[in-house]
Amino acid sequence: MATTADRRTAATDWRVGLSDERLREILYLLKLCRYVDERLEALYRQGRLPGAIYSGRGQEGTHVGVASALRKEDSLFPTHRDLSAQLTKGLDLKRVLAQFWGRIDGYTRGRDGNSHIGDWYGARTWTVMSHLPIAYPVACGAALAYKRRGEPRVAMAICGDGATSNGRWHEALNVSAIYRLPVVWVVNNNQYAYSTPNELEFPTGTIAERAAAYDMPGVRVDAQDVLEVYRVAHEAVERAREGGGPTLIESVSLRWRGHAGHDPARYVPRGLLEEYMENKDPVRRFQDLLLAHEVVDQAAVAEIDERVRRDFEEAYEFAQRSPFPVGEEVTMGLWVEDGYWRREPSREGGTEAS
Amino acid sequence: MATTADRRTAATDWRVGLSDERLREILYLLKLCRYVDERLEALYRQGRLPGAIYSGRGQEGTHVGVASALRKEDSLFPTHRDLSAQLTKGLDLKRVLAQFWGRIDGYTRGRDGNSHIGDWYGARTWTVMSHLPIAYPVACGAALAYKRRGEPRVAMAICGDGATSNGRWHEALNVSAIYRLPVVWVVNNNQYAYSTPNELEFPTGTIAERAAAYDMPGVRVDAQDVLEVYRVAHEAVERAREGGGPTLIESVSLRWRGHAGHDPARYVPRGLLEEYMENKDPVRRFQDLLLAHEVVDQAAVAEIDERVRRDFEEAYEFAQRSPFPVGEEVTMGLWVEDGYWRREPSREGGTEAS
Amino acid sequence: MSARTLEAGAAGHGAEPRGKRTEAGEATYLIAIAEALWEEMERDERVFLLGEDIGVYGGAFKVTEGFLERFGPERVMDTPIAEETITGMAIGAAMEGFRPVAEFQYADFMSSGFDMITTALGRYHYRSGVPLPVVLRGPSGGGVRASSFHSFNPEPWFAHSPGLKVICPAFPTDAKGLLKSAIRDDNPVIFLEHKWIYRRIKEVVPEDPDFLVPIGKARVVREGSDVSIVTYGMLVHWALEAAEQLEGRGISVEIVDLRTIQPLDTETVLRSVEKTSRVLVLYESHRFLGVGAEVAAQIAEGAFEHLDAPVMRLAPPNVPIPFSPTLEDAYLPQVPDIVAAVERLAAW
Amino acid sequence: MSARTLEAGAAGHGAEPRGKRTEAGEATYLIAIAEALWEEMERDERVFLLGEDIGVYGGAFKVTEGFLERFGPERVMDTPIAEETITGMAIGAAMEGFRPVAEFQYADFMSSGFDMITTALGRYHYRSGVPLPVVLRGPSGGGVRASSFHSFNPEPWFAHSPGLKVICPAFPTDAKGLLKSAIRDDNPVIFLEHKWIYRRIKEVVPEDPDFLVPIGKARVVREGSDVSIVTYGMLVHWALEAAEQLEGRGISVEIVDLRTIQPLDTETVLRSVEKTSRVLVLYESHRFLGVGAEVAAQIAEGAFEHLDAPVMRLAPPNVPIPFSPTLEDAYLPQVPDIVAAVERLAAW
Ligand SMILES: Cc1ncc(C[n+]2csc(CCOP(=O)(O)OP(=O)(O)O)c2C)c(N)n1
Ligand SMILES: Cc1ncc(C[n+]2csc(CCOP(=O)(O)OP(=O)(O)O)c2C)c(N)n1
Ligand SMILES: [Mg+2]
Ligand SMILES: [Mg+2]
Repeated sequence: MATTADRRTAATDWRVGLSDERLREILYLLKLCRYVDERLEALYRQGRLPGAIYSGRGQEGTHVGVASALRKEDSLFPTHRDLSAQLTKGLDLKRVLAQFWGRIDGYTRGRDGNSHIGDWYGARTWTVMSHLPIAYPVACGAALAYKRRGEPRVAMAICGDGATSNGRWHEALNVSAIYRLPVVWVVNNNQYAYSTPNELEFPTGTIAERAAAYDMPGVRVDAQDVLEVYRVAHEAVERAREGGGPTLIESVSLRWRGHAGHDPARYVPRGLLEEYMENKDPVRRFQDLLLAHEVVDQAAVAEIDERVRRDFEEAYEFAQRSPFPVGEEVTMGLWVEDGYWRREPSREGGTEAS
Repeated sequence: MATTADRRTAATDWRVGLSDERLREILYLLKLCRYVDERLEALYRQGRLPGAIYSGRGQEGTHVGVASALRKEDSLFPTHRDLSAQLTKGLDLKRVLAQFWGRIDGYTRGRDGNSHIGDWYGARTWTVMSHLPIAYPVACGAALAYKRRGEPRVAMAICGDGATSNGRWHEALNVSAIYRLPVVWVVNNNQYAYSTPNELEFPTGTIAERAAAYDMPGVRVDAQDVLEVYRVAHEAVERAREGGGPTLIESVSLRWRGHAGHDPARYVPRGLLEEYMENKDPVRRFQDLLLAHEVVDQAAVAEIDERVRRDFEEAYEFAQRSPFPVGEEVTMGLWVEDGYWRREPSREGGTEAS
Repeated sequence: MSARTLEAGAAGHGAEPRGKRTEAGEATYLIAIAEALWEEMERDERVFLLGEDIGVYGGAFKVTEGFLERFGPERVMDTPIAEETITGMAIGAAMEGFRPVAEFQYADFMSSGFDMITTALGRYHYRSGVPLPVVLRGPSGGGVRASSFHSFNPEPWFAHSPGLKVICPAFPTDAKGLLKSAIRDDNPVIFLEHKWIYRRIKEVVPEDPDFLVPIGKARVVREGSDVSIVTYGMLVHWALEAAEQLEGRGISVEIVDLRTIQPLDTETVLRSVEKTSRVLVLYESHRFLGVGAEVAAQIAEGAFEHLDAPVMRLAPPNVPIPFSPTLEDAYLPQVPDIVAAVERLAAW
Repeated sequence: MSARTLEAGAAGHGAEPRGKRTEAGEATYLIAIAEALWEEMERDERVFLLGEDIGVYGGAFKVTEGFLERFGPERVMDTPIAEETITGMAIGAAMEGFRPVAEFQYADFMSSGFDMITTALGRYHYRSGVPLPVVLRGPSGGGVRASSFHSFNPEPWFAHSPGLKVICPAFPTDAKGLLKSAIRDDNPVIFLEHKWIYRRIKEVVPEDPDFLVPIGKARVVREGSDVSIVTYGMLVHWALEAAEQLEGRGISVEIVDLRTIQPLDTETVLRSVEKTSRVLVLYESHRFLGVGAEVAAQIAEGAFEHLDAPVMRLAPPNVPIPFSPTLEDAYLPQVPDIVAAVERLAAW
């Protein structure tokens, strides 16, 4: 199955309808996500970051591309790998890093770590759970709510290639098609599930072609081209918004790093990895594109780099200053009625009546 | 999607390679299954049969057709609806009825009732569990065993149309295709899952076309024609046996009766039901076919009817005479080491060292 | 009764559940449950139902008969056989402000949605602060010759799993009042209806649409002084029968109906044990790590100084629920077993 | 050591697990588990492994490192992320004479295969007479800052569900001997490996390929006379540390390591309580209906006349396991908590 990229080369509008400002914002996001990913890994290796990291490096084209196609009021149901999509959707990096360091100002108030994060009332993202792909059926429910109320809103869910072999994936796609729900299914096909390659996950050549089994459009897109991912996602999102039902998008990249911080990923063939890192880097590629079309110049790029660095440092400082949650409150916030989540975190790591 | 029946009209061999003897045996099985189904329902209505019944009436073309394509050493993983397939595969009607009446001579020794039955060491069938379609993934394991040992054996699993919306269905098909397992997936599409019609179960026009998502052949067959079902199943079974991997067969009929004994099935349109009962009866149709081709005459048919009645009466008497299991043994047979299942049932309903 | 409810009753032309009470105004447990659903749907349009065969068919046990006609297919949704996704949809809809009530055709099939129930539904709020007002209801329990896959008591699994309230009512009034409380609760609730009780137990059930029974409160359903029986669900009725017989033998039995399993009303249990000093914990889920294990452990720890006899448990063994009457009767604690256990305790 | 094992060792060129012992011949818990798998695969070719990333990668925790090279992809099968089907395949292969050992990447994901485990695997033999020699193994438990979805203790769910043996070893020798017994057992076994112990605890582990530890037997890992601690898994080690401290304060603690949760060795537990008359039930699964609820209930019933103090339980609350060190430490019973509880008991 050919990817959509082949088709768009013929298209006239290289910028797929996006203003200079939005294009620059996408460049910022791509670079921010890349930088956060690199810095977290470095800190992890230095033993300065507790818990786990799940690098999304090399897949920023997918993450920034699909999440950029959503409006603020749309919802996003991602997995462990999709921090970049959550950042794109609007997570506050300060609170993200506070979460990585287990602090009270993290989105889960220290109850969970790393990319098991979410911000329902702000960025409208699901607080990630490990069990794959557990958020897929939940996205059906959110989409059902939009449809029921006639709201022009869309739910988007992301999972990995490996998660498509799980029964929940089938159930969710099936139900979304039966009820014609306003939902967009994204599969971040980074070619591996941990060490398991695509061939051991599904028997077809592509994941996109499986959309036929759900009577919905299936699109395969090459994630080195963030604008192409955006275009495809935007089309799917707007179709869903207008009542056209669900779409399955398979966005293909390669996982540049191991599954998690400890995994050297020796099972990925060296040549494949080099090919992707050298020739299919979605960040570099997009930067070159904007330079070539003079949407940015070298000074603007340097400015973006500077902004990214500053944002990270500020967030890092914020996270380090944020207190740990107090142990005494460990049983609170289980039941809604105890009011834990309606109170604000205090500077001592507890919560106080607001 | 056209069913295969259209194709075979052009075929020359109406008997699809079966001898007169086998054809007569198929007629016997069709009539036996129909009769057992009718009698159990009558007894249930008279309050003389405890527990539940799940009528397979109208679907004998599917059940007898697919199970006839299996060899003795092949295994069958059916559901609640598929007693007729189990009878075809070789269950002893005596022990079947003993199971319906909760007796020690039932296959489950009174531990389960009705069509939640199976006979692994004899007819090589799975003891049915309710949870749908829980036997599908198990069939993968049996098929894996055949493949590993290089045995020319095949596992066949049956489930209903409704069960295809469950995640297990997807997982099992997916895995069978990845490992190219010798398995045949049968969907008894009787157009309803309890009261739920096909349109609320899956979004595609057919179930067979979903085989493409698993890169395996998918066939839709009209179950009013038992020989066509047999032919399709036989082809799939032999392909699997020869290492050609799995096949998905959708065999279409209509459930003539309610989901279970208490259900009047008012949700099935009258006209549809009449159409099936009057014009698409697999049993009558096959009998007419054999009469027309003079494989049987009216006397032979009467003889078969008599044999069916006799078999049922004998089995019924056997079941009524079989003792109830003794309550004292209720905790036995949970762990293999207590030896319960290695002992023979006694005439008092207990078990004794053999 | 509010004008709104009257109107709804009128609209239903007797098809609505209240029209199915007896002449004397009694409702079965099943009808009481239907009334609770109906009233809460009338009261709050965020409440909707989803599940297998609940619409056109009115549910396998006919709890939602007439609902489709009254509330339409958007609020009475027939779903595919996909319990993970039924639960998932309920979660997603709850996140967006709805109050879904999902029916499991049998509580047995809650195991088919287990991950979504225990991992997603139970653990989401604690980590995110997002309330999930979801009710999962289904017929549970044995005693009706329905064998292994239609008789299960899943309450221990869920009562152990964080973040889920678990309710097992024994009487029509409690069923109605607790289900209404469950629907109004902002937390996920597993609501287990005992199918043996459905059509067997009737009583005059309050009609006030704001009648509620609080979650987390046990009830002393029979006062007594010699031995306490702590139980719930179907076995409350069997214990009542045993208590009658024991009365005749001069043993006065107090019966505590837990009603809610999670959170458990430890206080009411301990108060009864402090009074009688002897306790039988009677339960229907398998003995090993069944509900009564927790109850017994709490009593052993909390009422130690008051006990004149060991905390005794009576419950089915940890084997699948068998079909044959002889086996199911041996599996479930019978009234004579209850009588015998209480006598042993009284004689301690 | 048999000739066969020697040969296997030779074939492995030190890559086989035994080659990973320390110079002194000590094996970690993780290596002991790997040895058990390796030896049983050498011994019985019906044994095979399946699971996610166990082949090329050698498993998320590297338990099966080197196995693919030795036993090939047919006996070390990498599977898709489909826990229902991993379990289902194990069942089907067992029905046809194999003895599958399935790895769950984390025991947390056993909930994703829950129906197949509790409904199919647990209840099949009782109804059909077909033995299912299946082992499901996975890393469980907390204490390693892995938060809610990588720290769970699923043993209460499975110990309650009929037909599953449940094993939670605390020491390398027990882990090896019990896993070998599990693989040779004709019943389904849930084998939970505590990830906190994996690389922390070492000992000299028997090399005899027929060394087995019997399933269903607890072990007194420390003799004492004042208070019994009944526990299992990681907390055995924490209890040992607490016992050392208590020794210094003049309190003699006996520690019973349950090792097997289902079937439970009631006898050994009761014998210890009869001796000390005071007992702390210490466990890592959530308190409410966690393993200790059953243990406490059994003690309350079986050792009533011997108790000089209430049966006390110490366990985490029923909330999801939190990530932050301050929270996880508050969640898990710490050594000082154990010390304090024992002191209270001793002073009763
Ligand atoms: C149900 C379930 N089983 C196992 C795991 C353990 N696990 C975490 S990530 C992962 C691989 C996921 O692969 P894929 O879906 O391709 O996503 P990726 O990590 O490549 O983005 C596995 C097996 C899990 N999270 N959930
Ligand atoms: C997981 C699960 N959910 C619900 C049920 C209850 N149930 C039993 S049969 C049935 C309908 C099955 O429909 P279908 O698969 O089409 O099979 P049929 O009965 O029509 O042969 C349902 C919902 C079940 N057995 N398993
Ligand atoms: Mg992947
Ligand atoms: Mg059907």
